[in-house]
Amino acid sequence: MNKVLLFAQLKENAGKSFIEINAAGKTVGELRAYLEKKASLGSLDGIMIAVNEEFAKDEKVIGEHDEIALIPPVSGG
Amino acid sequence: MNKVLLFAQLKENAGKSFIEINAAGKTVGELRAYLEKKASLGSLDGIMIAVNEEFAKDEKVIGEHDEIALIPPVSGG
Amino acid sequence: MTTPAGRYSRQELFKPIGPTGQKEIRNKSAIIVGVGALGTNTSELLTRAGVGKLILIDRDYVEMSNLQRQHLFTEEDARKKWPKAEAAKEKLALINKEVDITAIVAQADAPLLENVIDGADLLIDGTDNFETRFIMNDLAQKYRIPYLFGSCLGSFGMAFSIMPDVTPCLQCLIKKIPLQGQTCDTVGIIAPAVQMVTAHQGAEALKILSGNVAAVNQAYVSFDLWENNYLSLKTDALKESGCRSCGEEPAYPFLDPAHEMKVAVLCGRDTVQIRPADQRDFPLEKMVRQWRSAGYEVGGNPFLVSVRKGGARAVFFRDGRALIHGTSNPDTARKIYHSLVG
Amino acid sequence: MTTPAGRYSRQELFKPIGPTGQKEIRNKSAIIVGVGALGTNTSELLTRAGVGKLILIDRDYVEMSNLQRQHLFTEEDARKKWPKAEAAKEKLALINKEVDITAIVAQADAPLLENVIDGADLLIDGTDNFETRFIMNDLAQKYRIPYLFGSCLGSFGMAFSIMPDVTPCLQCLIKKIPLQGQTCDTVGIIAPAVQMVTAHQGAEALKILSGNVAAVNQAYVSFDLWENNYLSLKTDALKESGCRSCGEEPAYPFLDPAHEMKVAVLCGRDTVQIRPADQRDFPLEKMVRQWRSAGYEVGGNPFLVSVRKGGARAVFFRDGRALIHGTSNPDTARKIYHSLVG
Repeated sequence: MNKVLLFAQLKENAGKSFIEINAAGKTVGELRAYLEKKASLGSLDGIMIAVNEEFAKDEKVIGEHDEIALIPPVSGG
Repeated sequence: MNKVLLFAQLKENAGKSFIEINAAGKTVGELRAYLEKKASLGSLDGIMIAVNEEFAKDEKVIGEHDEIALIPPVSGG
Repeated sequence: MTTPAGRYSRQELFKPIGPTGQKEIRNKSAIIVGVGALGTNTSELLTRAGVGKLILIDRDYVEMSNLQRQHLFTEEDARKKWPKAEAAKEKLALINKEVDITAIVAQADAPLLENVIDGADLLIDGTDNFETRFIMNDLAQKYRIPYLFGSCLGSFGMAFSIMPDVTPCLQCLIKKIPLQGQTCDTVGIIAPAVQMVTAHQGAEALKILSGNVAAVNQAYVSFDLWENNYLSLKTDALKESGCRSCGEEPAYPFLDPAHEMKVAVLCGRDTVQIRPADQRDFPLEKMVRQWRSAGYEVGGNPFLVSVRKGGARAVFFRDGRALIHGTSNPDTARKIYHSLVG
Repeated sequence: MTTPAGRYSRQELFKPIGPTGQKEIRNKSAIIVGVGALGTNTSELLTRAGVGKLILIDRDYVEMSNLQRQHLFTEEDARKKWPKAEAAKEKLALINKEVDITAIVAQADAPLLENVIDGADLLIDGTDNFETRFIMNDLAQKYRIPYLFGSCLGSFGMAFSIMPDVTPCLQCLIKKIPLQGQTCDTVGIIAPAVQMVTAHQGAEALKILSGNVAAVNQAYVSFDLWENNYLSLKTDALKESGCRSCGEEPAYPFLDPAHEMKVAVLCGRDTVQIRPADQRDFPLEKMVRQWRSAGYEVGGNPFLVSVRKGGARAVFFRDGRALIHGTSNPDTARKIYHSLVG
């Protein structure tokens, strides 16, 4: 299983601060598409994705137990 | 090997922000005595010791690859 | 050696800065874009630290709802609707008269920033919108000046030091501005989240200005103070050699006037039209949900949405174009637009 | 529902607080002990947040070397040597006149604190020494009030929310005060480290005061902004059921006058004697190294060490006893003692 940390509006959309899914073998790009469709997180356009505290490109393949974080750049200041 | 993170005066005494030693099998109390004698860190009286981001008592046995942090409570405010 | 007693003695006693680093700080100049929550904090910090010169840029004036998180400002500033940059300058002068402070009350667009950037050693992010952030990002690359990105919302925030030639730039990291309608005006903000961002921006500023560039944090920091988490994220994988801002053949797209948000006063109608440069899908439904949940009065029809905010009314079309009714001031209109959209 | 425009609207829009939480904050009272770097920051934060009542306690006055990191204070305050608690109160009143602020210019000893603690909802740490921290820790346990511990030095800092019955207390965590001679006066301090601590103290204060105790951070946070690290340390293993402050049979040792540091004015000698309660090994050699490296003039003989600081001279004996020459004011003497020892 993979823990997916959620922040800001994603946390609000999901109603919790993380979800657990099985993403091993998927690429980051595939995960993004999957989450948009299945996890009712809304559009992930512009959301940055980190795997084990490293930002990753869409091609990166996710391993078992990798921890994922979805970081929405917020605009406030 | 175990990474030992150093802060404040301990960092200064050692001249670096961490040292690496083999502490597996030692208790936290033994490690404390060992570091005082061998690592020229000075007295570790009052220094808090964490193992894998959990503060530990002197009886706790350190495992292989456990990450250790020596936290000196500082007085400034 | 005498007993340390001077004004900056506690900073000089800190070994990585020392008296030499303090002299360097004294000779440096920083531009702070946006003097709201983040900008008042970092400007106070650098003024107390004894930086040589500060340029503060903000188009806005002080309101009562700012006081909850924006340092320096007082009730009197809000009553007088004093411009933020000027109100900040006035307070900072009482704190440290040795610092040369310039206040500019204007929209921080590309031409204005290019006009003042000569001689600056650092660009600090205090803005509330990504339009301005992408302009700062391009300027940082074009003029080879570090840019300290920072932003926050609710109890959540982030900070990253963009170092030309070393780290990825904002464009590498964020391909597309996420429009979610989540702003401080729709989902709120708590002051400690602001301080957490400025603690990072401030430490990075002191490293850079004192000549300790090797100590700069290369990780992208993201935290949520209410959830008690803190992430330190590596960014290397995202550096793009083909990036149009920091890559091998940069074009600095956000310095191009064609890329600007278009703001037009509609004569005799007490209305300003705003047209974002990027004619992308505008997530209007999502925005409407945010506005409703924040308590704004929202109406409309299948083609447009109308939101009431203060004395003004903003009408949004599906392509992101907006009419701001009830003002003929372009800066007021921009402010309302960004407060609703981000 | 009307458009949110009120003074605390951005805090009310933050869902975990909301209008209900804001009302709770408004009815709460906090005591801030020490109005230096940490205390000016948290007092500004809570004043802006609209807390009902604040009690600020500090024995010291403003000096030029404070301005580098202590918010609220101006050059004029330093020139007039205005008491810190009063100078802070004056500035805070301009920021938010709705907050009831009491300034107490005195040593925050156990009797004084017991005298004002009735009705307080929160104790916030802004002090520069562990003598006072252990008194606050005992009071928090005795009166069942959360105590927000915080401290910093150089670029390093830490914060921990001590919740009676839930978390370990300071006594559980720190068995023996580490005397290292490292203070802001010997190794310096940078302002962002202060802000990082107060961002945590501030967030925890808002959680507690708004009725969100479940969100309180149960980890001990420790960071070094120059080294770019941040640790979130679990503390459960250190909770001691036999603790004399928070255990099953508490004795609150630091509220006992016998446990107090003894300060005696030596008549006609312009000298104050300070005798720490704990007659433990005093690491004099280590202190001497710190003082020398900070640039203080140090002399002495095998029995004692003499250090020059400002107009005063402090003489330390091997048991930790000190004579502070050049003053007959006990508070001045304490201040010099803590600035050299911690």
